[in-house]
Amino acid sequence: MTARPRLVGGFIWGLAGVMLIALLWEGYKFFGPADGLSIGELRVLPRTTDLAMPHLWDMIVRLGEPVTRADDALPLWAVVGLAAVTTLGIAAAGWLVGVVVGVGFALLMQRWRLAEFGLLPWIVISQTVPLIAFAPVVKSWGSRVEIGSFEWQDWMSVALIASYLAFFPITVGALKGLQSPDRIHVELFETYASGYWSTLKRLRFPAAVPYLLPALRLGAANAVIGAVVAEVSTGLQGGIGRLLIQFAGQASGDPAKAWGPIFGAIVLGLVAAGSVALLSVILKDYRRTEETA
Amino acid sequence: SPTDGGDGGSADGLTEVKLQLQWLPQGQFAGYFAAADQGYFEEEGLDVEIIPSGGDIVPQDALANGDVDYAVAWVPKVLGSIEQGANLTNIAQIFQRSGTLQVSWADSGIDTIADFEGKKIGSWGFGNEWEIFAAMAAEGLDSSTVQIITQDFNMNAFLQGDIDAAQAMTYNEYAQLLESIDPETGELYQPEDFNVISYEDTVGGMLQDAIWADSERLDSDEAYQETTVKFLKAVVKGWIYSAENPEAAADITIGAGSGWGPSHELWMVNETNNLIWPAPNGMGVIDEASWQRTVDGAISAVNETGASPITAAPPASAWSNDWIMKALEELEADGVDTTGADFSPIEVSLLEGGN
Amino acid sequence: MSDQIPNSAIQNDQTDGVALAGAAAVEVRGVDKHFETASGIVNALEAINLTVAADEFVSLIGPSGCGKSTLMRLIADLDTPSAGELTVFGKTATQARLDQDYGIAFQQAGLLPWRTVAANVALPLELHGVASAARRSRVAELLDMVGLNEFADRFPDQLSGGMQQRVAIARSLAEEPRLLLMDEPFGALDEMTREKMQTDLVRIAADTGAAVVFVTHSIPEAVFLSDRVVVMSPRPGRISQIVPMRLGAAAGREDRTDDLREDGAFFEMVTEVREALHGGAADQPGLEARSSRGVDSR
Amino acid sequence: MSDQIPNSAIQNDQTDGVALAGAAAVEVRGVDKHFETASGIVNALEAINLTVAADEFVSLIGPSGCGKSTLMRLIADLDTPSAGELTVFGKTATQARLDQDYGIAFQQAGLLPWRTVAANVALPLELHGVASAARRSRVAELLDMVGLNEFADRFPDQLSGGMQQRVAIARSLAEEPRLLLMDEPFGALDEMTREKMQTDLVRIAADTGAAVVFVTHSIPEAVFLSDRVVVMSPRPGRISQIVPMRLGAAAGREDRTDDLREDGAFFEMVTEVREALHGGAADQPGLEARSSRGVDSR
Amino acid sequence: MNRESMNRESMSTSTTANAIVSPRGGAGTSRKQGWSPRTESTLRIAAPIILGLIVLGLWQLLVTVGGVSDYLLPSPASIVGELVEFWPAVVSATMLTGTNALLGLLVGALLGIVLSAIAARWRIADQMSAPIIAALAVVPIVALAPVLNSMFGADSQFGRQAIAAIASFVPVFLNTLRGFRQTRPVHRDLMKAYAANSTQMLRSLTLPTARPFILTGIRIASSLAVISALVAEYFGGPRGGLGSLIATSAASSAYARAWAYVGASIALGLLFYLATLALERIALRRVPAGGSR
Ligand SMILES: Nc1ncnc2c1ncn2[C@@H]1O[C@H](COP(=O)(O)OP(=O)(O)OP(=O)(O)O)[C@@H](O)[C@H]1O
Ligand SMILES: Nc1ncnc2c1ncn2[C@@H]1O[C@H](COP(=O)(O)OP(=O)(O)OP(=O)(O)O)[C@@H](O)[C@H]1O
Ligand SMILES: Cc1ncc(C[n+]2csc(CCO)c2C)c(N)n1
Ligand SMILES: [Mg+2]
Ligand SMILES: [Mg+2]
Repeated sequence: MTARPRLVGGFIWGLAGVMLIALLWEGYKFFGPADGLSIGELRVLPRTTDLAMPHLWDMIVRLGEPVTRADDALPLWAVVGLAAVTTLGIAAAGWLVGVVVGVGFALLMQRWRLAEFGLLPWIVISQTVPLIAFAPVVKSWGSRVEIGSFEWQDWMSVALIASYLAFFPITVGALKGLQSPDRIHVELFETYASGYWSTLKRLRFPAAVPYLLPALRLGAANAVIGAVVAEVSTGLQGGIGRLLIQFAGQASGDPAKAWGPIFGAIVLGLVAAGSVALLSVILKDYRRTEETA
Repeated sequence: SPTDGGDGGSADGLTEVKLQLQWLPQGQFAGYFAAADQGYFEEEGLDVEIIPSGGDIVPQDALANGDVDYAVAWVPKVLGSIEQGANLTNIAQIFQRSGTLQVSWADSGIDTIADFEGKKIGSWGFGNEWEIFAAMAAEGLDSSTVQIITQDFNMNAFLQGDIDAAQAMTYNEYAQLLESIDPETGELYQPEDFNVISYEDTVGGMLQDAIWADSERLDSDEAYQETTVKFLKAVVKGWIYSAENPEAAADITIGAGSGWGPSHELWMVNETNNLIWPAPNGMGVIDEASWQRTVDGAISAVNETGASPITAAPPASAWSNDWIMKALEELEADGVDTTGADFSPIEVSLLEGGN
Repeated sequence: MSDQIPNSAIQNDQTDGVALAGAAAVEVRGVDKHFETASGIVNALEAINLTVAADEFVSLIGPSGCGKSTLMRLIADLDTPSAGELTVFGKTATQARLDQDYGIAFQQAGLLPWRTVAANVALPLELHGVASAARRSRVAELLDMVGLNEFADRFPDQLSGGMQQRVAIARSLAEEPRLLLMDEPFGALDEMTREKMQTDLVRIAADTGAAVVFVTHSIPEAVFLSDRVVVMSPRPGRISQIVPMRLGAAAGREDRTDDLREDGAFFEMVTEVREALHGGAADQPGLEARSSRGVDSR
Repeated sequence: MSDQIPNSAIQNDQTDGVALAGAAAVEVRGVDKHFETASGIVNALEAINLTVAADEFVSLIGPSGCGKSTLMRLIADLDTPSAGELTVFGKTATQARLDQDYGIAFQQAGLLPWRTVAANVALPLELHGVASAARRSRVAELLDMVGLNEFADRFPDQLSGGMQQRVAIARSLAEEPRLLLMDEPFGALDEMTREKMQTDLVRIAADTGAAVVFVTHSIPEAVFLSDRVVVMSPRPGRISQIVPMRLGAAAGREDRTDDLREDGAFFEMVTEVREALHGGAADQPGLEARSSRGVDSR
Repeated sequence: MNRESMNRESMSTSTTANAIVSPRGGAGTSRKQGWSPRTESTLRIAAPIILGLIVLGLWQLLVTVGGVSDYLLPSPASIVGELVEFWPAVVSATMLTGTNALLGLLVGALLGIVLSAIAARWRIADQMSAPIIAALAVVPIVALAPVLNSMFGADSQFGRQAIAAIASFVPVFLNTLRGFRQTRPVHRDLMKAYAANSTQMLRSLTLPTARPFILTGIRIASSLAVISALVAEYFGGPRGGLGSLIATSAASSAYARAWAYVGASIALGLLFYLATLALERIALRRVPAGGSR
């Protein structure tokens, strides 16, 4: 078996999996009780009304229809697509900031263990702070930044918040990666009297690649999630987060419409994570692991 | 800081002003968008940037922090901020009446606030709940006698029976109900299907959309004072435009980024007009009795953690009719009717989904 | 003539006819090494005295944990002695490391998996600023020497263990060091590959005239390769005996071919080292629990 | 008398005086084994004929990749032959596995890290429903045999490599198998520990009277342990020679003590196996790139 | 490891995991930074505490001496004041959100383990679930919250628990799946040689091998569960949890009170994290570094 048929097989089975979920959705919607199934007070199976679970075909048809009855309204899919592209751009900016900050922290902590001891627990704790609690603070503080002709834009607040979620896996992955060279390799470089930067360039960074790639991918998914949440939180226009609340608000009268941005958000996340996966194709030689004979 | 408010100027000689809304662009704010669209701000020499907010942006904080020059916010929420130390003044009470409803099913038997007892009562939270607690307090109920449920962005929780009485704005969520299909008839819901309690008719009714300014700058900054009057003049003209041209105003807000469908948007503009017009004292003038009712309600309202928006009456600086009066005088001098004496709402028919 | 020597005595250290050209390659005088661990202080080495002449091949042998690797790491300046003196070509170990006076190879080849064979061999040259053209020709020469020039563009994971180890040896020779330090370089190879590598190493050492300090667990390997075999005993790590190899006609390095392995003198020396080892070793080397996982450097 | 035999001939297979008690422990007749891999078909074994008598100790030796492990795995029914016949105590390999007729040990001890030493040894007993009291006493007995009863409650990571390997051997003996299969069980140990373990194994095999099939890379090890040494050659894997051990007085298992290692007859047999090995082996065993990482079963 | 599992692995949060569990000193770090083991363990605890105290001190100083208004940036002292004043509300809100998070974590982890066992057993199940898992890994909670509220009812805690369960499910599933694939060939051969049946195989080999991975997944899931349950409260449902109280306090500019609730949510997240970390440490005690090799 070569890789290609297996990949195709995987794709087909993946499609089958999605179909199965679709079938389950419609099947349950058909057979399930309208008010769902409750055990005591707790509803454990969902309602099957069109309000709670619109038909899949309604969702798909809705995507093709104009977003509102206004004359110049674009189809829903186009509106979602445009918003997704906007959010992707913001998330990409947040991801880049996350990479810089994450790798920076990792370098600091790799270089000085005291920094690792002092910082790492706080970096873990930082991720237990609900984003929503400080989104307005970021926006407010950001709006006061004005350096020369540079003026803080609202999307930058969103990108910054996105970077807050993105930097964490990158920090941890990069730190682990930078610490990953075998002692034998570190000592080899020592015997070559190689300096810090030279060792960093020729040993630690290459060795960190297998750890960095999944971390970067996780960071990308997190950046998208962070961007969407921050858009909702700060009310930034133009992105998928805005559409999410906008259309959720219309879900009573137009239940299928609310699913448009949800699908958009999923595709967006997959595209973001997938583009980072391309990196691993470029860097495949760095993913070779040492084979002990 | 970008908050020029009178001292800075843009390239074309206009004064830059930032106005913070309290939600996404929509018909609720039609007057401001109309003033911008119709050039009223520019006529006054202002270049106004209208900033929408989202789920977690507190408009009065954006103002207190100096991020913006003016903010639109509900009075009880800002009273809370003032007690926390914000230095803000209500310079124009745009909405003369509360637009909050508590909607229940026609057959639910919930006709008055007293009927809330033991029920599941919906509210959005985020400070929108104080009217409920104030009205309940007047009936001798406290938060422990009901179950408060946070509503999300739509009315599904109510439609599906998760809550007995839902909070709804006349201009928005109530319309959402009337745009939804009744699965039993296959047609849209009708007003007869619902019982509606309007907080305006209760002790809990509170003042809502008002324009707030920075008290210190109002005191000491002459340019800001001048800008304030100019700004209010344009705003009043904007709302007059909205009253006279609701269809055009609805189109303007849609153009400004409101994502609602045309019928919902028009309903929203129309119902918002209903909260503003007619304004016998003059548009934007703060009615002292209503103010007092709001303050009393805010003191009496207690939520489930025991917190109140305010514990004592706000300082006198919390409101001032000086600026709006000045603006109205200047407008009247130009022959503008600022009371909306001949205002009459239009008839809007809602379509499915508000589209 | 493998006489038991007191640990402090090193008289017979230089008696076996090796001409000293200038400073000795390695000179160890009264070296101790202690490690502080969570469970107390470990005396890894005590009172070590050893001189390795400039073109001598010396093997260190002894049970696990007797301090062979530690001693090698001290010479390479990867660790510093707790007491005593240690010089390499008359300089401090640190200076010798900075001057790149030695090449080193470990039990694991330790190739960088993301570099091709050629790039791995080129690594030390690259780090020391050798121009790219010179680097290329030197790498070709080295790969020739270890018989791997066809594999220059392969990655380490495409090679067998023996081939990886040859790349590591080529790398350790890249800068023509006058001293080679090798810590069980053939430990992971199978017997036949190992014999082949031993033969190659003897040839390479003869060609380059470098001194070699070679750690091994295998008696035949030590006997086959060395001019002298240093037998160590553990807890604390000491030199219990130094056995000079007397392999008759096949004593010269160039004469150490595979035939030597079936020679009577060879078996005699094997027996002699075996006895030295058993005489000085703890009786149940396998029976001691490892103190800590982390410290085993293999 | 290590005559080159044609691959198909097995006449001298049973000529060295080993009495056959009932069925042979292992009987391999014309067995082939091919593996299908991404890069084509690998002929791991071809035309293998081998009989191991019920109390015989047979070693398999040969260069890396010649199919030693594969042959052992076929006997253990961990893989099935592509052609030919294979019986264990007269039954099919599968039946023998289900009947637990053999015990097995690998190069890696393969202990379960989350079980104590005692629980590791008890594993096969537990899986086969031996009652807990019986299990405890059997485990104690086995740990006694390998000299580890003090360590019953330790976890594998607290033991040295040699001790881990002893636990694995105790485990392989747990159900008193009549056949022991061992694939380089001492490959990862240092020379001294290894010698000790060899001596122990000879004793244990003698005590239990089990047949042993033992894979190794080490010629002295094969010679020291075995009644016969099966020398294999690669590509395709074949038996190139079977060398019976003639160790004079020390031929009985109980006589194989450490002294044997310094015996002339011992060195003679080592040389003989060495020559058999070199006669049949490819000339540059280390020089072939590994076809694929995945297939290396070590 | 095949291609798919490689992708899986990279998508999982396991890199995050291990760096924190086993902060490495030995390998990858030069011996020249050596501290004695005692100094090291002291520093490991002292460093983060000292850093935290310094930051807290600076913050307080900024507010009391630096002239930043308490309205813009509540001082630690005023936050503690609110914490004391609203202590009963803090406790009950923490209990409520904590219960939701715990239930979500338990259910999500259980589902993750069971489904990954199925995916590990049947390749087809693995391939079919792949796109769904990938989608779940990137979907922002904000997108799902309104939909789940509609499906399961806004009057129960179920929506929040479901969100916490989904958030926990993903890392547990991915890590467990990886764990199930870690059984070493030598162990599998051994079990086959013992003619072990599939139940014995699962109980004696597969599960114990996967255990550290499962626990790593649960640890990563733990703080995610808390944050998800909390953020979900922003999007409807019964009041009284930390999320709705943070929102309400912030909306009335009671920032000191909001940060008191945020503090409680950090403590809750940390409690979950440390509890699962302790569980993991206990289980990892006997497995050589790097899980099973
Ligand atoms: N960094 C260290 N910290 C603490 N103890 C150490 C350290 N390095 C080595 N030791 C201890 O020093 C002693 C000698 O170790 P060393 O590695 O030199 O032995 P060795 O002879 O090379 O053994 P082997 O044959 O197993 O490689 C051992 O007891 C070991 O546990
Ligand atoms: N599962 C497998 N799939 C494909 N090829 C295999 C497989 N197992 C073994 N081989 C191939 O079969 C041949 C014999 O392998 P085997 O492992 O039996 O050799 P060996 O003699 O045990 O070698 P070593 O001494 O290195 O352990 C080798 O070429 C190997 O690559
Ligand atoms: C997260 C969230 N916050 C507030 C509201 C409701 N809301 C937004 S603006 C406004 C004033 C009048 O429109 C009200 C009541 C909501 N639906 N969701
Ligand atoms: Mg060593
Ligand atoms: Mg093998």
